[in-house]
Amino acid sequence: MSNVFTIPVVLGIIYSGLRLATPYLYAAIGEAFAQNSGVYNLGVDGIMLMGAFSGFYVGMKTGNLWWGLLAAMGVGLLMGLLMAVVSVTLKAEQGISGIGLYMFGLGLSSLLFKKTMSGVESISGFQPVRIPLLGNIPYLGDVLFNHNLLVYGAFLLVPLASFILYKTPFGLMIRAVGQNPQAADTLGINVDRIRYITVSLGGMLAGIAGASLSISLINLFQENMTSGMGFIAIALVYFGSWRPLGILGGALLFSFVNALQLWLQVLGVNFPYDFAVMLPYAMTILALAISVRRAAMPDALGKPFERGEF
Amino acid sequence: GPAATPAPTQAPEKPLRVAIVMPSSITDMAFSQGMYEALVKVQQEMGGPSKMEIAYSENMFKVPDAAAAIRDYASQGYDIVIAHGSQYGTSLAQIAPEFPNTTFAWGTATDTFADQGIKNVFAYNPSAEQGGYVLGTIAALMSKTGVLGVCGPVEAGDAKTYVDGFKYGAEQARPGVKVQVTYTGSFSDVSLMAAAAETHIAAGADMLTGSSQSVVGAIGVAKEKGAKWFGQQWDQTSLAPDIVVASQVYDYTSIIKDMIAKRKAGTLGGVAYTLTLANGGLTIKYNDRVPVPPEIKAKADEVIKGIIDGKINPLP
Amino acid sequence: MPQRSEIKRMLNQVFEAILPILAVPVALIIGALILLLLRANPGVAFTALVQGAVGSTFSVTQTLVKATPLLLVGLGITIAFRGGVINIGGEGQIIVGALSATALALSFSQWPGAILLPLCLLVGTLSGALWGAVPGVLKARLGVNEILSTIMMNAIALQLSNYLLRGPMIDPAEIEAGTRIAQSALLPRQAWLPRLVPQTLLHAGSILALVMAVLVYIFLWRTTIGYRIRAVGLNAQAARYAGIPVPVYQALAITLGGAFAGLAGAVEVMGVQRRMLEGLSGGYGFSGIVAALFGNLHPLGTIPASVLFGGLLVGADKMQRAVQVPSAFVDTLMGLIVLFVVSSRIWAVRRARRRETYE
Amino acid sequence: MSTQVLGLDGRLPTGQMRIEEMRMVGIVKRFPGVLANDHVDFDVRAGEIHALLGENGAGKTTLMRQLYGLYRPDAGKILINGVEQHFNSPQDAIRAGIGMIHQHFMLVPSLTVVENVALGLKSSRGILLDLDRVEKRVRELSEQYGLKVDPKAYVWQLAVGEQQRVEILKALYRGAALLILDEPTAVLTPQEVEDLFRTLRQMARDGHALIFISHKLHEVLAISDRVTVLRDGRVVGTRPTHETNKSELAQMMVGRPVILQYERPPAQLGEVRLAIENLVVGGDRGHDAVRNVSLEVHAGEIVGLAGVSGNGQRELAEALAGLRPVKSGRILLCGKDITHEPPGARIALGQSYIPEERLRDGTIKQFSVADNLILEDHHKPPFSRKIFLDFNAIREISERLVREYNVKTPSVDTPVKNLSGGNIQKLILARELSRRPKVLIASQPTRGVDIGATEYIHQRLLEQRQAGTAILLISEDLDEIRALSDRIAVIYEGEIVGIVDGPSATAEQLGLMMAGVREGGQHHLEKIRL
Ligand SMILES: Nc1ncnc2c1ncn2[C@@H]1O[C@H](COP(=O)(O)OP(=O)(O)OP(=O)(O)O)[C@@H](O)[C@H]1O
Ligand SMILES: Nc1ncnc2c1ncn2[C@@H]1O[C@H](COP(=O)(O)OP(=O)(O)OP(=O)(O)O)[C@@H](O)[C@H]1O
Ligand SMILES: [Mg+2]
Ligand SMILES: [Mg+2]
Repeated sequence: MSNVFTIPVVLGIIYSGLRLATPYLYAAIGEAFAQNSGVYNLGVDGIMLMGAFSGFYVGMKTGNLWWGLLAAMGVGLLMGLLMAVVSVTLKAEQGISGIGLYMFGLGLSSLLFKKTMSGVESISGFQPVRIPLLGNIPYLGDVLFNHNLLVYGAFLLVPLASFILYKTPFGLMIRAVGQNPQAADTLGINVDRIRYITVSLGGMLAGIAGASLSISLINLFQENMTSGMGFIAIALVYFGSWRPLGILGGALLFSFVNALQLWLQVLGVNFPYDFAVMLPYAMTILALAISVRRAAMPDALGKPFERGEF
Repeated sequence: GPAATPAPTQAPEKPLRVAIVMPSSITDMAFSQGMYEALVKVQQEMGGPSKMEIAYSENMFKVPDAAAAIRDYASQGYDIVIAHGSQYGTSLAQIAPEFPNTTFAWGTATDTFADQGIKNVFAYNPSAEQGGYVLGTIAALMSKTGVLGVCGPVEAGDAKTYVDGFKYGAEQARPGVKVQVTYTGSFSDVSLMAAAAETHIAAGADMLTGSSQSVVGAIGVAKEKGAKWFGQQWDQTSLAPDIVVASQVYDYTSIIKDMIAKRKAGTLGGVAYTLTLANGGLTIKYNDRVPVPPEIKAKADEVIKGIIDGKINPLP
Repeated sequence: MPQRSEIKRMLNQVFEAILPILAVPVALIIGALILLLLRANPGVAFTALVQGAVGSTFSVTQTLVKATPLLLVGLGITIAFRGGVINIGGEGQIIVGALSATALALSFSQWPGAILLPLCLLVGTLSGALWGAVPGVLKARLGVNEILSTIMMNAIALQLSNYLLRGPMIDPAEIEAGTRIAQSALLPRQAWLPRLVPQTLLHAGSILALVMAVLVYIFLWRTTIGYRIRAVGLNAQAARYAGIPVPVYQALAITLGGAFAGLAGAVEVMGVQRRMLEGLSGGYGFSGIVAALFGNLHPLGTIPASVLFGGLLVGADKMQRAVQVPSAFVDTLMGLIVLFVVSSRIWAVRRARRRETYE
Repeated sequence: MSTQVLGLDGRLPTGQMRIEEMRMVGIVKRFPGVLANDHVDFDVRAGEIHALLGENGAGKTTLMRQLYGLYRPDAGKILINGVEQHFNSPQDAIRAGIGMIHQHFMLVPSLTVVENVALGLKSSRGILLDLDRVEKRVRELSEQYGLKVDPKAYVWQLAVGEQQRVEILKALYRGAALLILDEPTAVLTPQEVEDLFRTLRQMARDGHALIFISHKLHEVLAISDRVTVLRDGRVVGTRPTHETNKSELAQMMVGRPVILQYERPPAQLGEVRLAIENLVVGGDRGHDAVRNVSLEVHAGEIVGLAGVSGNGQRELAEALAGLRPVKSGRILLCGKDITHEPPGARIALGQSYIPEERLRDGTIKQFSVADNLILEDHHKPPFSRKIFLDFNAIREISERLVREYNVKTPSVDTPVKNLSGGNIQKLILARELSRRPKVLIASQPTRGVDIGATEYIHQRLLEQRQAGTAILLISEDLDEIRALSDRIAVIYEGEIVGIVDGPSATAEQLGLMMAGVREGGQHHLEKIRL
């Protein structure tokens, strides 16, 4: 199999990899905001499903994808808000409330789908936009600069999130609240409010992640169409040590390996495909195991904040 | 068999009660929807809910839940209880003897448990390789690039037999054709299925097919990239009317009607149905909007005939 | 006097324990509203729910059948969480436990049950433990986050199972019949866990799970190893200072967690399905987490929690049939119940605190 | 309320309005089971340093947290310049000109100094951080008040003294006119204390109002203008500092006379129990924190390790406990080479360790008193048989220890988190000493502990010495070191600069060594000692 890495294959891997990475990026970066402020939300997958449904449904009914996207954002935001109420105000155990939210989102999205639509339908999603000049670069122009807006958006989100987290007072507050909420509190920062904002923002981005499937990449809605992507997105946050750039690395690794394994199958490389399918998962563990890094986990992750608990 | 003709003069007859337990959803555009819609169709033919009542339990992928549902329907007096999932077999073998007056149907399977002395179970099984062979033939002949892509979920069940038939048919129709097969390892991973289709297309495939509810992802990609699609299990034309060439459709109506008739005649089970092209359980549905060149269509008809006659064995 | 205050204290504790359960009706009310929107009759629906869970001998056994894997997985989750590690790998651990028990039973189908049956349970447990040990050791030695690795291990186990069930372990009858369903052959009879009530699925695994719950309680609170696991979970730093090798005990906690999930898998195969097939883990790896947390991460609390949760799941299925609402309604309702119950904890905590203040 | 206007226009050098007078009247604060503040009256004026004294749990921190808006009083009021205040959050208090240096530092270790200061403030550049501008101002302030710190360093890289300066800078930056310092000296070295005092005095001169909490009487006498003593949540009395003395204050705090001098029989030296040979240990910042240290501790002696904080004591202690890898050199415990053994092995050989961070490292706060008492020996008889814990034995022994070591707790089943700091320290002491250790390493055993408990702990350590234990006492409190040690080793920049005889060592001599024989060390120390 010496001819595996030919130019078309590499280009194909890049193209598919970028598309596969798109929903993960939105969801994982959203989750990174929440986690950096100390809240982990295991309900991402449920929010993605709700986002996927509402984006699709509204997009289809209005005939305007932007309304669909807006609806997905709004629904994601509301679900994030729900998570915030439960985990921040009511101080519920975050792991369990996240799982509750996941089940709720999984169920409700299917329920709404069943009640509003007669079956799976497809729409025409966001169309590829070729970026002037860059899009004309031979070979690379096609695979890098001829995607639809939501794909570009996912990658632009990475520097934007980095900027917010590391260059703005708001980002500083987020990180402080996640590392030492008591300290932030004594400086008059409203810990709960920051967490509300990040968890809702995380929900909104998870909503977009879902919409990226239903109105930009696959252009239809089907029950449980994320099939656990939200959980992988959470794993990517850990993989990326809570930094947008790290998450980008993780999402690309995961997606490129996934694209690669499909290519291996297409090219007829002779080994059981099950092991090919395992590759991205195994690689992700392996990559973490061999890269020695300082634990960057926010100290207060998962701990509800209560004033006076010193 | 013909549908039971209702006796017009008699007092209001109690409707026939049919229940079905399915592992996925009634809108999966594949395995479960096929059976559910067949029931609905039979219901309409029989004259609506007043003549035939349908109850269903979907997404019963946990076998104990399904077993409970099957038992529950039987004890509620449903006449026919369909266990639409091969994984339900073991449970069904235990439940069926307890309800000797209920008709059970189990598929996809070939065993009616007759050897265990059970008399009230029908079995049904699609010979998916037959339609696979036909569609493989058409795809191979229509392909400009000579490369076909198959998007499989997990290499098992009718997904496997379909793929094997498709591949074999293609290779027989056009020696030298390249059939690329991928599996995503999941019945539900739409996104990976889409990537699989992308990969096939990037590797030169212009004709795609696949199986399971997750192929909707692949169909979306095919539509975007202008590749042609061949459907399996369910007519997938509605999803992408411009690219679906033909679909192998599982048509359970005839076996449902036959089971109803047999029940009326006092036979509650013991027959193992096979859905084939010959008995109309499998049909090839063309999409008028994507015309197949006449010579290829002719070739397909020839192949269908060969399979029906037993001259062509759709599996190598 | 001391007697009376003692009783009052106990009553208070009981009240606080059941307070979260009072949240269930609130969730049901919202569920009822959704039902109305779906044009289903909530009265009929909820009657069916209760009937489905406890309405007949069969439904009671069904609830218990469901509670069994929830309890076993929940016990494993309890140990892991008590040791400060988050095990999301239940699904994968169940699968490998079930796979290996099946493989063993099929390979040595001529062995007598007295040997084969316990051995299958043991091997299932051990392979689950192994599947848990991988993230455990990765965390202990290399600091790989266990949330990440257990999620990944789930996917790997799933593919492993896919591979084995369509290839090496597939039921020869499936190949013969050409149906090629990905499932193993039926286990030999002597590897079946006996049924407790004829004509039901209730099997001896339920008793095993109860025994295990007591053993886990004893283990966590009465043994030195359990003490160490709890110490590590509550304050790893202090445990380290006290000479407890923290990574070892973290790895042990997640390994034991895997062991119980593996056992759940073996029990599910040997007691319910009697063959390995796809989807056997059925989400118990996740719902077991919920059961464990409902049970306050206490082995004995997990018993009623898993029965409650199992009953809700079984009853909800019945409800689906009774009013013919999509199965998705069940997920929605479960999600609501989890959210409400977990949110209601705060009132119990606040109450306890107020009491302390004014007593 | 008369507010006398001092200074030019009632402004501080930072430009902030002065707080001429702050009064707390009749403050009541309840916690579950505790009346933490019982009608407390307290006031402070501009230009004044008012000290607040009291045993552990007397209610000092609680009172101040109300002033800082962290808790709301159950009753009573807070007046600033005669105007009643209603603080709902620290934000309100900060706006009113109040700053607080908390007993446990409130810094985010993963952020830099400047980021910590800028945290929560409006940026002059809108949505962009204006760290350059903050840094400039931080430099100005640190110049003005003599608070030396590298604005670009990460907080985790800083020594405690520096961290505290960051805390003060944070408060000043926010324009604190009234600064509360809750046990600011507990973790400081004499040098750092002296620097801090210089800063505080200057702030007072400039018109700040200061509240100073400490357990160290000599510090209170040195720095404050007035002293208020709390006991069990009530005010015992307020005195002008120059009218009171150590023993009066001690008596007010504890309710009984306190011995401040210990009887110490001559040491009965036994064999070498702990031998440290040419030890090199790495620090967190990649440098060698302990450099070529050699030291022996005999049975029946207390060796004090004195030094300014951040000179390798912590790393040395952790290496001895087996918590930090050794780069080179050896550690012998009772003759056995344990250099690379894990903590468990050392504990098994008879080493006990009292960690510096008692809440974090010494106890499991959710565990009960009894469970904490068996933390190290739970796997051995009498606490367990085979792998099973023996609850009767555990209860019996715990109850005895609680009695013997005077740990104030409702029962042995009470979670440790409900105990006060001093009692937690006694509990750790009970655990470590009751094991009859061959070697005891005690790291800052009385830090933050009130004088009653300190006295108690000292007595116990001396008893242990009599019983033949080899004790290494690591402390930054020179009083403590001198009162207890038979020999004193002084550590400076990771090296032992000298070992002197304990009883005859003078503060001056030690001070010079601790300063690495720097110019002026003697002078500084004298000033603090009074
Ligand atoms: N958040 C809280 N919840 C419950 N009880 C508390 C809380 N904070 C303080 N207490 C109790 O209030 C009392 C006063 O505590 P406080 O912290 O004010 O004491 P302190 O004088 O600062 O002691 P120390 O000298 O140890 O710092 C103690 O009995 C303590 O147990
Ligand atoms: N949630 C709480 N419940 C009960 N008591 C508490 C709580 N939080 C703090 N306390 C008590 O408040 C008091 C003050 O706490 P703090 O952390 O200031 O300890 P401390 O006694 O001052 O010891 P140190 O100064 O050595 O840290 C302690 O007695 C502690 O036990
Ligand atoms: Mg205090
Ligand atoms: Mg204190």
